[in-house]
Amino acid sequence: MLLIHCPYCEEDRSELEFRWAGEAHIARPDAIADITDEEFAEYFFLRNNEKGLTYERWRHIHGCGRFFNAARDTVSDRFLMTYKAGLPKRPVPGVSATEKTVETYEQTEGDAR
Amino acid sequence: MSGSSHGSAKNLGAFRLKGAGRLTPARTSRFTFDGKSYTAMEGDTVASALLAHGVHLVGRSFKYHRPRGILSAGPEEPNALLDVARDSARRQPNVRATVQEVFDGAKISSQNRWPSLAFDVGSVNNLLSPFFPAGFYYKTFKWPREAWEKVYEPIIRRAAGLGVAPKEEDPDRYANRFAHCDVLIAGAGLAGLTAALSAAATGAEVILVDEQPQVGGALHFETSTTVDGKNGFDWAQETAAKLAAMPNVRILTRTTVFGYYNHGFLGLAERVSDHLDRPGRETPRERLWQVRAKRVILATGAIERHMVFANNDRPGIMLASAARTFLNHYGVAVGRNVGVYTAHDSAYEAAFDLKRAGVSIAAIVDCREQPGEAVLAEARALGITVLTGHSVIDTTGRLRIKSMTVARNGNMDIRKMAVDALIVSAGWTPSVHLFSQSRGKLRWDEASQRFLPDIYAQDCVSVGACNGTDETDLLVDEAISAGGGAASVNAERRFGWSGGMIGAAEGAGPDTRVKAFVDFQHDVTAKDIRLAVREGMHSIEHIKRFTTNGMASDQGKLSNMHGLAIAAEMLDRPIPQVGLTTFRAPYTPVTYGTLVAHSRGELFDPARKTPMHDLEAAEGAEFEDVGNWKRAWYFPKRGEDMASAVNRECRTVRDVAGVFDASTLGKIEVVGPDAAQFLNLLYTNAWDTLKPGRCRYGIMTREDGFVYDDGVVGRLAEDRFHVTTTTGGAPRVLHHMEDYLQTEFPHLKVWLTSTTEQWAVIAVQGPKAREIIQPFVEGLDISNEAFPHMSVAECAVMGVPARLFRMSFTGELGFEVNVPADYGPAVWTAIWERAKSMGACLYGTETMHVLRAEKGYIIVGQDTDGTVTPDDAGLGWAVSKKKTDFVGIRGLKRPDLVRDGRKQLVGLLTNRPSDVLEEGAQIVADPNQPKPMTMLGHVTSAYWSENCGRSIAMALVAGGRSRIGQTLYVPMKDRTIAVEVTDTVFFDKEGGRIHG
Amino acid sequence: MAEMSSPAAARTLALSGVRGRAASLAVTPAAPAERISLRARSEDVAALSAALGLELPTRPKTSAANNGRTAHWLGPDEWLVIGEGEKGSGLMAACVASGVLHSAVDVSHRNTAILVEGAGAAAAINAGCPLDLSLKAFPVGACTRTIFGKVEIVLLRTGEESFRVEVWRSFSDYAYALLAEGALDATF
Amino acid sequence: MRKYSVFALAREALRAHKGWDAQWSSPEPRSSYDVIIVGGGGHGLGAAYYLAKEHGITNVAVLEKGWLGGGNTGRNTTIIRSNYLYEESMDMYEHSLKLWEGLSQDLNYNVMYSPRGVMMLSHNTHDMQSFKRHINANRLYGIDNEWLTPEQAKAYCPPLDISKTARYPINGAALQKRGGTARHDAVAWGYARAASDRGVHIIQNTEVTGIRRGPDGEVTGVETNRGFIGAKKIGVSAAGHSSVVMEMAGVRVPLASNPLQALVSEPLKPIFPCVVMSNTVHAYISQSDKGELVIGAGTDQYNSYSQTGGLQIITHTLDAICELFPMFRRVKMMRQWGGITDNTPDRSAIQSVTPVPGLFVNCGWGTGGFKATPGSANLFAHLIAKGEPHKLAAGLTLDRFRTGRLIDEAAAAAVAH
Ligand SMILES: Cc1cc2nc3c(=O)[nH]c(=O)nc-3n(C[C@H](O)[C@H](O)[C@H](O)COP(=O)(O)OP(=O)(O)OC[C@H]3O[C@@H](n4cnc5c(N)ncnc54)[C@H](O)[C@@H]3O)c2cc1C
Ligand SMILES: NC(=O)c1ccc[n+]([C@@H]2O[C@H](COP(=O)([O-])OP(=O)(O)OC[C@H]3O[C@@H](n4cnc5c(N)ncnc54)[C@H](O)[C@@H]3O)[C@@H](O)[C@H]2O)c1
Ligand SMILES: Cc1cc2nc3c(=O)[nH]c(=O)nc-3n(C[C@H](O)[C@H](O)[C@H](O)COP(=O)(O)O)c2cc1C
Ligand SMILES: [Zn+2]
Repeated sequence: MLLIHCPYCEEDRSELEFRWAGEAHIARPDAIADITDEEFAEYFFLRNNEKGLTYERWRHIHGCGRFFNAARDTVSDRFLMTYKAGLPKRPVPGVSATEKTVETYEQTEGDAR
Repeated sequence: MSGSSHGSAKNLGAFRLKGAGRLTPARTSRFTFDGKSYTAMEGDTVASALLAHGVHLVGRSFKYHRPRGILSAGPEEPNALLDVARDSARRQPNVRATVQEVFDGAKISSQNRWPSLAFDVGSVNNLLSPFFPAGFYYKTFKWPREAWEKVYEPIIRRAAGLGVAPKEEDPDRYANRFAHCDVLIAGAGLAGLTAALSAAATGAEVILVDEQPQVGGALHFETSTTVDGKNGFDWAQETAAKLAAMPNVRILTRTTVFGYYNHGFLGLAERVSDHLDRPGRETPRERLWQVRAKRVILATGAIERHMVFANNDRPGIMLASAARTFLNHYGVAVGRNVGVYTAHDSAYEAAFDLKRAGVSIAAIVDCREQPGEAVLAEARALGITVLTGHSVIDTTGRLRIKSMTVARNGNMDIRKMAVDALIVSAGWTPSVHLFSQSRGKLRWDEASQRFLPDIYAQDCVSVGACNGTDETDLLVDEAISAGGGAASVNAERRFGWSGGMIGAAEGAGPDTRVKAFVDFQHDVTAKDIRLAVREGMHSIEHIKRFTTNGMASDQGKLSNMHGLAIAAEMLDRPIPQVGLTTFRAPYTPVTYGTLVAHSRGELFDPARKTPMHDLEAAEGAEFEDVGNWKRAWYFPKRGEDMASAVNRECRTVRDVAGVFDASTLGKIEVVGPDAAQFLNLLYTNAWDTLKPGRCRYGIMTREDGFVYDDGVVGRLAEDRFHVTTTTGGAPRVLHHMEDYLQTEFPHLKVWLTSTTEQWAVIAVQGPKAREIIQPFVEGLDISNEAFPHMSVAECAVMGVPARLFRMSFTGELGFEVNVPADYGPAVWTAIWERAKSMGACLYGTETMHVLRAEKGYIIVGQDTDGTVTPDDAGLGWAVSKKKTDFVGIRGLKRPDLVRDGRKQLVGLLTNRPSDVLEEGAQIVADPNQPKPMTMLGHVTSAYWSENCGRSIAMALVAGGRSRIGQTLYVPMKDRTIAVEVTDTVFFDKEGGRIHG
Repeated sequence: MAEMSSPAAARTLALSGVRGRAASLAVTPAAPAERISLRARSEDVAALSAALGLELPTRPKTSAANNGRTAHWLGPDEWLVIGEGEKGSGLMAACVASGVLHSAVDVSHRNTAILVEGAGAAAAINAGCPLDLSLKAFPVGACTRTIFGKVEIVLLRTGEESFRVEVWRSFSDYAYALLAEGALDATF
Repeated sequence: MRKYSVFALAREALRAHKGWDAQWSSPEPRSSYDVIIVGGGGHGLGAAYYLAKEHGITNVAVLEKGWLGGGNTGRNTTIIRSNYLYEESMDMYEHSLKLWEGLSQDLNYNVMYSPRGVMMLSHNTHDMQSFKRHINANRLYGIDNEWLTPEQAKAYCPPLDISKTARYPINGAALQKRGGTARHDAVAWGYARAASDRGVHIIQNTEVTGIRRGPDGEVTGVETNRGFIGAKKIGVSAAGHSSVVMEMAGVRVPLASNPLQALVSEPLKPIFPCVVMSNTVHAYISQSDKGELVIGAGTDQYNSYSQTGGLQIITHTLDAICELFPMFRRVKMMRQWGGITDNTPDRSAIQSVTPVPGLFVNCGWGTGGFKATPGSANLFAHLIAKGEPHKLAAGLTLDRFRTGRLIDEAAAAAVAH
C-alpha cells in the first residue's frame, strides 16, 4: 500500500484515501471539436505507460478532494515528488526523463546481484 | 488451565526430564492426538508435548506418504502439520505442531493418511516412486484424451492436498488495527531486544514484534550465552518487561510480520487466543496489524538447515537446534540414544546439552575434517565420540529411526549405529525474507556460503543473525547503532560458531537412486533437482516449478538453499549466477479470516438504506440490490407473487397513483455564477437556456461520446442547479465532474456538493398525484398552469423545507417531493396514508421499470451499455447542435460512431402478445441460418405490460430504426419467437397524460 | 436553509435506536445539528469568517470553533461547518450575509455523527482508519476527511480520548457497527 | 525428440530417469532469423510453434529476457473459457478453447487442461441480464454456456453459500462446462519443447533493448543485451512490457501496465470442484491439482512494472471469497504474487500489423489472456506468416482506436478473466 504525499494536505497519507487518475499533463485540445480522428485517438487513448519515471495524477478523494500531480518510478513504485494541479511538469532532480529503465523488476525482487 | 484436577496421576511424558526446561508442572492440560489422550504442561507446543510422550511419528508426506516426524521447533516446520480442533466449527488444518501451543481439550489429528497414521495405504506411492519423478505428469496421462479429466486427474487430486478444509462457517472473530510507529523491529532475539532498548531510549515510538510466545529467539535454546552476566533467556524476559513499561514501546508477541510492502508498510498477524483454554466469546482469534513504520529494523535471526542424505526424513530425525530447544526450554529429551550429524559447530552444543542432561550421544558425525577447536575440546571433555570427515549416508527404521549408517568420507567402509533420534545441522540460513520482500538486494557471501542483505530499497536495516553477524559483541554493537540511541548490553557466548554446508551431502551425490530429501513436505529429493536440470530446466525458477521445491507451506525455509546448491553443482555455475527464487509474502501462512478481519457479514460491504427503508419493509417490500443500495423492488400483498404484485402496481399507478421511494437517485448541487456554463460542458444538452424554476432531462457522455449517465437537472436559481444522476452512477459522475472542474476548467467559478443523502425523495405518480400531495404543500401553487411539467420549486411540505419537482419517469402526472432526509419517514407516512385512502399503491423498482418501458424511457446501464451513443438510444435530440464544445463532442464524430447500420434502440412486439422475451435474448434476421449465426442485436428490456395488455420489449438492433415494421426473430433454446420492430413508445403515444 | 419553527413532520434520525456500549469506551450517536458544506476562494475567507463569527481555518487538518459553531478544514477551498442545535443556527443565512462569492449547501441531514469517547477511542477508530491518531500527529482539534473501513468519514478529535465521526447517513449503520467492533477490540 | 508416454516413463523408471534429455535446446543465437518473436510466454512460444508447424517457417527465434513462462504465463490463475460476448471475442476464445481440447496430444505434453466448468455468479438483475445476453449470444454462435438456478449452482459447487441472507445473495449463475483450468507452466514448456523440436531457437536471458530499422522504415533486427540479431520479421508478444518494446520502434500502442495479484492457500484435500467467479463481489477461485485454492485478486489502480502490489487488494478479494464461502475463513494464504498485465482501453486484445513494415504486435491480453494462449498464438503465427490477419482475428487490429469500433467487453459488463 503506497504512502502518498498530498501537496494540499501537506502530509503523507495512505493510498486508501487516494484515487489514481491517469497520466498527467495531457491537456484537452482547445478546439477539440476540430481535431482529426488520429489526434483524437492520440489524446483519448494513447498514454506513455512509462517504465521508469512517470508523471501521473492522483486525487485525494477521501481527503481534501484535490487532484494533483506526482512523479513516480513505475519500477520501484517510489514517489519522487508530488505537486499541485495546474503547475507545469517539473524535472525530477537527478533523474533524466529519457532514462526509461531505472531498474528492472527482476533486480528489485530479492534476486541476488 | 484445568490440569490440576488431574492430580498426581499426571503423566507428563516419559521423555520429560526432571529439572530441565523452563515449564512448570503447576498447570497442565489434556489433549488428544489421533484419539489418544495426553497431558501437556503450560507453555508446551503440540510438538513438545508429543515428544515428551515419545511420539515422533506425526504425519505423512505429500506425495510418497512417507512417515514423518517433527523436524524443527519453529515456524519453519515442513512435516508436523496437524489438524487442530476446539470443536467442530473451530477446526484448523495444516497447523504446525511446533507453533501451536496446547490448549485444554484440543483435539488433534494427523493428516494425509488412511486408514491410520501407522498403516497408510497411500504409502504404496513410496514403492512406486520410481514412476513418479519430478514432473512425471507432464509426460503421461494424455491418452485417451478424456481420461485425464475423468480418471487420472481425480486420482491425482485425491492423493494430493494435505489437510481437510473446514466444513462449517467459522464462528470466531478477527480484528484489524492500523498503527504507526517510528521504528518497527521484527524479531525479539538478542539483536531485536538490544535494538529496541537503543531505539526506545531516543523516545521514538517503537513496536517490537516476535512470533513466539516469549521473546528471546535463539536464547530459548542457547544455554551458553550470557547477557549482562545473566542467563540469556532470563535477560530477555527482564528486558522485555523493562521495555513494556515504557510508554513509547509496544511489544507484540505471538505476532508474525508476514509481509513487508511498499513505503514502510508491514502486515502483522497476531495470534490472540488460539493458545487459550477458553477464550472469551468476544476475544478475537487473531488480529491483523497494518503498520506504517518510518524505519524498520529486521532482527529475524537465522534458520538451521537439515542435511541432505539418503533417508534423511525418518521420524526421529530433527534439527539440532530444535532438539536443544525441546531440551532447554521444554525439558524434553528427543531420544535416549541420539546421533548427531553436522557440518556446523552449533550442533555440538546440542550434543553437550543432551549429554549433560543424561542422554547418551551415539556419536557426533561431522562431515568436515576440521570442526571448531573449542567444540572439539568440549566434546572430548564430555567423552562424546566425534567422527570428523565422516558422513551419515543412510538410516533405517520404518516409523522411527532405528539406526544411522556412518561412513568415512570417500570410503566404502560403513558402520551402522543404533540411535532413536538423529539430530542434524548443515548450518544456518539468515532469514532475509522480509528484507527481500522490501525489495532489498542480496549479495552472495562466498566465505560463509550465504546470501546477505546488501542494498536497501527502503528505510530499513538488518541486524544480528539475519545480517550474518555471528560474533555476539559485533551483533550487540550493530543492534545498538541500528536503534539510533544508546544501550548497555554485554553478551558473551562460550563457543564461536563456524562451518556449514549447502547441497547434497556425501552419499547423496550425483548418480544415485537414493531418496535424499531436500524439500520434506513436497517430497523433493536431490535427484529430482538433478533430473530437472537434465531436462533443460536451467533457471532456478524452472527448477522450482518443475520439482515444486520450496513451494510447500514452509516456502522453502529449509530447502531453498540446498536446492540451489544442487542445481548449481549440476549446472557447474557459481551460486549467485543461478540465483534465488523470489521471496514473497506471507512469511508464514496467514488465516484468511485475519486478513478479512471485520469485513464480514454486515461489515462486508455497507448496505445503504433509504430513510424510508423500514417503513417499506413494514409494508412487505421485497428489496433488490442496486449497487450498495437496497431498493424496494415490489410490494406483494398477501398471496401475491411478484408478477401479480407488479401487474397490480402498474395498473394502479396509471389508474390512480403510486408512491415510490426515489431517494437513492444521485444528487449533486452545482453552485456558482458559472454553473450553467459548467453544465454546458459536461452534458450534451444546453443549460444556459434553462430558466430558474424549470428542469430538463440531461445526458452526459465522456469524451468518447458514449452515454455515461443521465438525469433530470433542475435550475433553482441563476447560480444553483439541482442535478440528479442514476443511483449507481452518483459517485463516478461526481468524480468525473470534479476532474473536469479541477483540471480542465479551473477558471470556472462553480462548486459541486453531493446532496444525495440530504434529501429523501418521495415520487408520487399518476392521475391523482396532484390531489394526493396538494394538502401537504405550503406556499406553492401546484396547478397545471402555475407548475407545469418539468418545473421545480423550493417550498414547504408539512412545515419542512422542501424541493418539489414536477417530473415523471412513468409518463403520468408526477411529482417528486424532496424533504430533508430525517423528515422523509414522516412525510412519506402522511402522503402514503392519504394516497392509500384514495386507492393508490406503493410501488417498487420493478413497476418503475415496466412503466418507463411502456413509455420508451431508457435506463442507462440496461438499455445502454457503454457502447451506445445518444443517437443510438434515440436521444439524438438531447445533443446540442449549437454548442461548440462539450465533453464528447469530438468522440461522437468518429467514423464508427456515425456509420450506417449502428445498433439503435427500437421497440419489439412479439407476434404472440403473451410471449415475454428474455432480457439478453439475441435477435436475428434468419432463424434458420447455421451457427455461428449473424446476430443483429439483443433485447435490453422486456416485460409483461398490464397496461398494454401484452408484452413489450426494447432492443438494440443493427439499423434498428430503418427496420421498423419488419419481422425479426429471437431464437431461444426451445423455440423461435417472431417479433415486429416498432418504435419505443407503447403507451400513451401522444404523451398527453404527463401534462394532466 | 434554516428549518421552520415547528414542522408538522417529525424527524427520524439515522441511527435511531442504537445505543453505545456500557464500557470504558462509549460509541454514541450525536445530537442532530445544522451542517453546511462551504466552498470559497481564499480571498473571500475573511468575509465569510466574519459573517460566521469564527475564523475559518486555512491550515490543513485543523478546525476552529466558536459560539457552538465548528468549521472543519476539508480542502483548500472547502469547509464543513457544523452548528449545534437541531433547529439550525442560521449558517446558510450567515453565508449569504457575507456578500462574497461562495457556495453553501445544506447537508444537515446528509451527515450524521457518532461520538467515540473513552480510553482506547483512537484504537477503536484505527480498526478501520489508516490515519496516525497519536496526539502528536492528530492533536485535539485536528480534523480531516478520511476513510473508515469501506466508507468515507470526517474525523474530528474533540479531546484526548474523544472523537466525532461524521458520516453520510446511509453509511452510518456500517460505521457504527465497525466502531462498535473496534471499541470491543480496543479493550483487549 | 523423445516421445513422452507412459511406456517411456516406465522404461526410465528402471534406470533412474537418466535417459531424459533437455526439453528444449538452448542454442547460441544465429546472426539472423526469418522471424524473431519477442517474449517467451505462452503466446510467443506458441506463435513460434505454429509458424513452424503450420506455415513451414522454422528459422525462428524466441527471445526471452528472463526465463520461459516467467511472465504472466507463470503467474496467472489459469482460468479458461470462451463464453465472451462480442463476435470478435467469441471467434478468438472459441478457436482457442478448441485448441486447448487437443493441446496435450498435439504437443505430446500433458498441459493438464481440465474442463471442470467455469461458473460465474449472478447477484442481481443487472448480472442476470448481462449473463443471459452472453448465454444467448454464445448459443447462437455454437458456444456452450448455460443458466443455472441457485440450487443448480450449489449442486455444481457444494461449498457455495446460496442463502438469501447473504449480503449479495445469488440469483443464478452462468456455467460454461467446457471451461476450466490448465497447468500454466506446462503450457510454456510444452510449446517450447515442441517448437524446439521443429527447429525453433529458444533463447532465454536475452532482452530486446532496441529495434533496428532499414532505409524504408522496415525492421532489420533487434538489439539485445547479447548484441544485434537480424530479422526479416518481428512479432512482439511481451505482455506487460508490450508498450516498452513497441516504443523501441517508435510505435505507440494504447496500453496501461498494471499489477494484478493472485494468491494460493495451503494445500487441501479436494473441496472445490470447479472454477467460480463473481464480478459483483470481485473474486475468482479454483483448486489446483496439488490442492491449493488458487484465488485471483484485483489490479492495483496505478501503472506499475513491479510485480508486487498492495495488501489491500488481497484483503479485499478475501473479503469476497469468505463471504461466498464462509467455511474458508480458517484456510490460510500460503503465497501471494503479482504479474504485470497490459490493458487496452476496451479490454480487448490487439493483434495487428503496425505502421512499421515487418513489425507485428500481439498484446493487450490484460488480465485474461491465458485462456487465449493457443488461439492467439495460432492466429498470430498466421498474421506474421501472411502479413495480414486471419479472419478470426480481423477485428483485433489497432485502427479501431481511431475509428471508435471498440470491442468493449468490459462495457458490456462481462467478467474480465
Ligand atoms: C495474477 C494474474 C492472474 C491472471 N489470471 C488469468 C486467468 O485466470 N485466465 C486468463 O485467461 N488469463 C489470466 N491472466 C492473464 C494472462 O496471464 C496473460 O494474459 C497471459 O499469460 C499472457 O501471455 P503472454 O504469453 O502474452 O505473456 P507473458 O507470459 O507475460 O510473456 C511475455 C514475455 O515477454 C518477455 N519480455 C518482455 N519484454 C521483453 C524484452 N524486451 N525482451 C525479451 N523478452 C521480453 C517477458 O519476460 C515475458 O516472459 C492473469 C494474469 C495475472 C497476472
Ligand atoms: N549467526 C548465526 O548463524 C546464528 C545462528 C543461530 C543462532 N544464532 C544466535 O542467534 C542469536 C542472534 O540473535 P538474533 O536476535 O539475530 O536472532 P534470533 O534468532 O535470536 O531472533 C530472531 C527472532 O525473530 C523472530 N522472527 C523471525 N522472523 C519473524 C517474523 N517474520 N515475524 C516476527 N518474528 C520473527 C523469531 O521468532 C526470533 O525470536 C544469538 O544469540 C546468536 O548466538 C546465531
Ligand atoms: C496456478 C498457480 C499455482 C501456484 N501454486 C503455488 C504453490 O502451490 N506453492 C507456491 O509456493 N507457489 C505457488 N504459485 C506461485 C508461484 O510460486 C509464484 O509465486 C508465481 O509463479 C509468481 O512468481 P514469483 O513469485 O517468482 O514472482 C502458484 C502460481 C500459480 C500461477
Ligand atoms: Zn489532500
